Amino acid sequence: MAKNIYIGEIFKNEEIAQDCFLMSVALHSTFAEPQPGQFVMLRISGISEPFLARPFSIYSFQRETDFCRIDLLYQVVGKGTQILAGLIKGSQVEILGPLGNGFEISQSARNLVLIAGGMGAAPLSFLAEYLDNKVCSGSSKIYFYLGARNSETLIGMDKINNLTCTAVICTDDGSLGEKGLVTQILAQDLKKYAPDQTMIYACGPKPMLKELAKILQGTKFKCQVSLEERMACGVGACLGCAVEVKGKKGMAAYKRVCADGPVFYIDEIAWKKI
Amino acid sequence: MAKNIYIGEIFKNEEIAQDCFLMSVALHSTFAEPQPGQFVMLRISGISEPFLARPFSIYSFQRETDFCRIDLLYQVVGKGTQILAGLIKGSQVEILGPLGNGFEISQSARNLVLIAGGMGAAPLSFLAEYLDNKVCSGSSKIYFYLGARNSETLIGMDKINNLTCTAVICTDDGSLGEKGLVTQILAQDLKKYAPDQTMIYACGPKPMLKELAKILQGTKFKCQVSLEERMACGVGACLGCAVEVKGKKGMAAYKRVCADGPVFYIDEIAWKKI
Amino acid sequence: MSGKNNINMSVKIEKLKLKNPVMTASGTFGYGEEYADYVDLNKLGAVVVKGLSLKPRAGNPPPRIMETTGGMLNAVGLQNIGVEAFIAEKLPFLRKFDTKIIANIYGESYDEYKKIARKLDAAKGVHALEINISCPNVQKGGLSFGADPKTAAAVTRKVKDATDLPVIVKLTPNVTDITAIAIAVEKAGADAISLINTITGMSVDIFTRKPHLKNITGGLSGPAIKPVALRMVWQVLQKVSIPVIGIGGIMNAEDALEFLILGAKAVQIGTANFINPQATMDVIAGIEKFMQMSNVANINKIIGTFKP
Amino acid sequence: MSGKNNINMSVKIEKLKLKNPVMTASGTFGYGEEYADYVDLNKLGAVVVKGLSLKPRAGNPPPRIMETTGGMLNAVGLQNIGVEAFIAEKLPFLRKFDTKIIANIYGESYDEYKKIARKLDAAKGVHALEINISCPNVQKGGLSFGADPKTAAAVTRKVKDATDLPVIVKLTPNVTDITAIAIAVEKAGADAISLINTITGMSVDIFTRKPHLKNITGGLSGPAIKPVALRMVWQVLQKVSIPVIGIGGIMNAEDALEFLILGAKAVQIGTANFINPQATMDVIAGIEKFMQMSNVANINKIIGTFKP
Ligand SMILES: Cc1cc2nc3c(=O)[nH]c(=O)nc-3n(C[C@H](O)[C@H](O)[C@H](O)COP(=O)(O)OP(=O)(O)OC[C@H]3O[C@@H](n4cnc5c(N)ncnc54)[C@H](O)[C@@H]3O)c2cc1C
Ligand SMILES: Cc1cc2nc3c(=O)[nH]c(=O)nc-3n(C[C@H](O)[C@H](O)[C@H](O)COP(=O)(O)OP(=O)(O)OC[C@H]3O[C@@H](n4cnc5c(N)ncnc54)[C@H](O)[C@@H]3O)c2cc1C
Ligand SMILES: Cc1cc2nc3c(=O)[nH]c(=O)nc-3n(C[C@H](O)[C@H](O)[C@H](O)COP(=O)(O)O)c2cc1C
Ligand SMILES: Cc1cc2nc3c(=O)[nH]c(=O)nc-3n(C[C@H](O)[C@H](O)[C@H](O)COP(=O)(O)O)c2cc1C
Ligand code: FES
Ligand code: FES
Repeated sequence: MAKNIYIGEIFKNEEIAQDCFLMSVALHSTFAEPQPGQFVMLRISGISEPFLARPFSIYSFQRETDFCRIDLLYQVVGKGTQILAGLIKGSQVEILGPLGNGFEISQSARNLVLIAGGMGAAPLSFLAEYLDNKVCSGSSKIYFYLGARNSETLIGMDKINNLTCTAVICTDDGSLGEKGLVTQILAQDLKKYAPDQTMIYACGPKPMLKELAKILQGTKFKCQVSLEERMACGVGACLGCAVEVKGKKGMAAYKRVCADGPVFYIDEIAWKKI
Repeated sequence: MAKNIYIGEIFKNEEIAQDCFLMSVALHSTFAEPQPGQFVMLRISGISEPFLARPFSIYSFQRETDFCRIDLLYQVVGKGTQILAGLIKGSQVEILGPLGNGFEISQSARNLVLIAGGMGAAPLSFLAEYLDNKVCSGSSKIYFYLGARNSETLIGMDKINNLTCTAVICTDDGSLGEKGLVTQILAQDLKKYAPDQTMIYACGPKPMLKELAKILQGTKFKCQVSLEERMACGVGACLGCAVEVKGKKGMAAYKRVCADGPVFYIDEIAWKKI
Repeated sequence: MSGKNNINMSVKIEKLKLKNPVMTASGTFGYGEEYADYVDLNKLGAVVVKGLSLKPRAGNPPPRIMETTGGMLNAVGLQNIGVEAFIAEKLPFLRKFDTKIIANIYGESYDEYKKIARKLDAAKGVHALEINISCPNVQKGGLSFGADPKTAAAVTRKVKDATDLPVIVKLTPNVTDITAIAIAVEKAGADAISLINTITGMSVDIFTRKPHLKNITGGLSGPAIKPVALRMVWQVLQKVSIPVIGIGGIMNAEDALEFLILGAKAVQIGTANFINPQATMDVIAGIEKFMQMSNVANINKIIGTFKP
Repeated sequence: MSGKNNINMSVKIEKLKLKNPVMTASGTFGYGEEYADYVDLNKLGAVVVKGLSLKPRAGNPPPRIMETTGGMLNAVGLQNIGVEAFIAEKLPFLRKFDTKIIANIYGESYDEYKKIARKLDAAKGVHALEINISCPNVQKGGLSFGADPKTAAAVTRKVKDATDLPVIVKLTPNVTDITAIAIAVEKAGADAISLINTITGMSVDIFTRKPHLKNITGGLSGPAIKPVALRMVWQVLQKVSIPVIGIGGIMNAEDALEFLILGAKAVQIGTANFINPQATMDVIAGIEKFMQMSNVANINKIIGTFKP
């Protein structure tokens, strides 16, 4: 009974890359500390369109003296994000969260390998920051593979530049960093990492994660992926956000991305059905 | 094929009396010159709530060098006007108009008697201004009966003060002007006017107009009233805004407030059915 | 529209050839003249006029309309000037335009339907009839003709017998199994089916405790009903082989394309006209743009491309 | 709620006494626990849980939901953990609260309905059953039990025979004549009727040409359907004398009051929970405020005050 919807006030909503916006929202200071990989459900206050709240990963979180600030990175892909992009400073939004299970933080792995494609950079750069601040010691290291279509759509660099990590940038067209899909580049590097001393974290479009699953199949690498699915409630009640997992005896079985995820171990997911 | 929806920009939207707002909208200069009694259909651009446009009488119209300005006076009575009241400077609205048939301007009547209750002051003060500027000569005079619940809700005084007219203010509670309903005060004064030299113009809540119809019944006074009804199209196509008129042989007959009105001669309306 | 950029938007509803698949929906576009200042009627695929009855009808007492979330209720009560006044007073104006004129008709008995059809058949300038079977069947205790496959088929047959014009039967969505009605009217000789008419609804003023509509119930239209319209069009398309015209909640080209992709040969724009008098023009332009974007020159290459 | 300011909000659905008329709608509130962090379950009139089947069901493949204007489509496919797991794993948690627990059930055969009812009857802590008859009747070629007065009555009778708990029959709106179904289930012994379930709809992705839902069609819910729900509740209220529970598009207290004023004894809040997890609490508080404003101390003085 402690949880509630928070009314937030937008104090920044800027296009930081092509069709990609950074939204900063001020919230009451009772908003709970989010874990990397957790998300919020966001709606515009007072209007009925878009009707459902939209899920967004938390990109940054900051406690100020008498409020807290949450940053979201979002791409304009449809009606809801289009309307969001039009919101001006001072507009009010309703925020539910933090929701879902964030990434399991490995305290022991020496290699923390992060792979982000497109908007996957939002939760993963939050994770990288967290790992860098709270976990990494001399013995564990962060490797950040960041992919995008081209240099214009690449996001997350500003955060990465402030971290102690090895960043590998890839673009589909080679306009920045290596040319190629982030999964291809990772596949080439994979032998560098000892599976039992490595934790892989990934987020990105479905085809990328599917490819990653293929690459890791048969290996001993542990990998956590953050998934996306259309959502209504965000809290596990509507069963709308189903993802197929490997069921018993080949039977279909579904988990809820919002409440059982959004982070899953990659081998739990029935990739063939996706 | 000449007509179109105009996109207007709000440059003023202020509460000028209790729950009563003045909205000034800048429109492209091709917007046609409105006649007193005409109205516009107004919607907020880009959002689907409220769904239908709302009709509002034109309160003022001004041609500036490269745009024109339309003023509306509206009372917050429900969802649509509530949302309108929240619009800030710079918001865009869609305006269709000017629509409907305005007041028939009497060139001959010596007594131009205007009766407004509540928001009825919006079209009638536009009419008064028009009559004062374009019609009135030494021989015709304007008498403006303006009623409201109390001094806080009285509107239209600012315009009236600039006109050459005899203004009679009435409030239900006597907090300003005479105490009583505007129709009561008029009834007392009626004998002052010679029916064949008088044109009465009225707009206000239905009970007021109904009462007026009773007062004028059997007299020879000519009276035009501006009616209100819920509207969808505003152009005569949907038949949603029906008002019952006196039909042949007692049969029900309806006219469209938007296209056949909103101004009607008072004896045309089937007041008993309203 | 067609010709420009080699885009061909013309479609055929049996004998009826339309320059594009965008029509107005009955009751939302008056007799055409009400919107003639806003819309170039020549650019429309067809104008479907307000439902006509044998005799003029006064309609229902007000209030007749109410806004709902994403839609509106109406209880106009089929007010109209009657088929004769239509032919004498409205048709001459409509004949001047290079578009198809479709007369929407309804009756309270089989006989009335037949008589109206005969009159319109004899009049010059009407290209097709659309039969509204959502209205109460007075002979059958007020249940709508369209609620039962038998009465729906009977009306269709009567009208077919009375006219050589193409006959489009407009279905009501207020039924358990829309496909049963569709199959019945196809068998009875309908040249095409249009759907959906409004869904019956109501709303209550909690302060006065009265219904918002004097008639208590009314027909729900607008984007709120689009998902239901799409579903019914899809169900019917799987069961009949005559052309289907999609109606319900179409506000823009994207909405219209949903129906066309499912397989509707044409669409009708209703409530959207009230929100934007140029909705039909915007839909036509938007479909054309979509075709250019998708590199498709002929609209018939879009129609029925649904991949279920 | 009750007590404060002398406002009495308690209502009776036959034997079932509720502290207020506000329940959650099945499938939109999980098994209660999902919202227990947001809502004080003790304050609810009743919790209606996600539809339970005899065996666990995996449900439909994704995508399962899609937004529409003023509503949403869902094709969850009745995924649930099965009645036995419910009793073992979910009921103990729910029993801790001072509210009524209503189990929503559905089967694909009469026998399944009967078996589920028996199991729940034997379990402690369930106060009533709500039968979902919108699901396909496998024995009857997949048509829904609720689409035909005969099958609807038969299900009702089977369940009544299997339990002493009050039985609420939840009607599907996808029918020609809702009153025929309502009358049939009343005769068959239903203690109350709840309506409406979702209206079948669909939507199309014009870029991929695929349906937005993998299942193609889904159930439409939310404010878009409220006018239809109100109409059906009103129609049913004129024909039956057992209590009616209003469902469909209730987003706030005003919406709930529309149903209560018509004569519904209680309401269920569905899709609104997704938009605002505290929707039920806001509705309860809003009704109370309305009662204070209207100077009415007992909710039963609001119920049925409609002036048609
Ligand atoms: C846990 C989670 C975290 C997310 N984090 C981010 C983030 O940080 N930044 C960001 O830009 N986006 C994120 N998304 C995706 C984001 O929610 C969708 O892009 C957004 O809901 C689309 O809304 P729309 O109305 O603009 O698009 P719509 O018009 O609804 O749809 C446009 C397209 O986007 C797809 N889509 C819609 N909703 C989702 C969804 N929930 N997941 C995946 N695809 C969807 C549709 O299928 C369609 O192809 C996240 C999604 C989830 C589930
Ligand atoms: C030709 C015309 C000119 C008008 N001019 C003005 C004006 O200058 N200033 C002004 O404040 N109002 C004017 N109105 C009334 C105005 O249109 C309504 O107050 C407004 O539409 C209410 O919208 P809402 O969504 O806030 O109310 P709703 O929530 O829709 O309804 C609230 C209450 O207002 C009533 N109402 C709704 N629409 C109308 C309507 N069109 N006419 C009368 N009552 C209605 C409802 O029945 C209800 O009782 C005019 C109406 C017409 C037809
Ligand atoms: C005000 C109004 C009047 C209507 N009158 C008729 C009519 O006379 N005959 C008819 O067949 N349909 C009539 N309809 C139904 C529409 O033609 C159309 O089928 C329905 O509104 C759904 O489409 P929409 O959502 O685009 O409005 C009317 C609809 C409205 C809103
Ligand atoms: C995601 C979802 C799942 C649902 N599952 C069930 C169910 O299992 N059993 C049932 O009887 N109704 C189910 N319903 C229908 C609702 O209980 C309710 O009847 C309907 O949504 C209309 O109410 P609303 O507009 O308030 O949502 C479901 C609705 C939704 C949106
Ligand atoms: S979004 Fe409702 S269960 Fe996940
Ligand atoms: S508002 Fe449509 S006819 Fe008047």
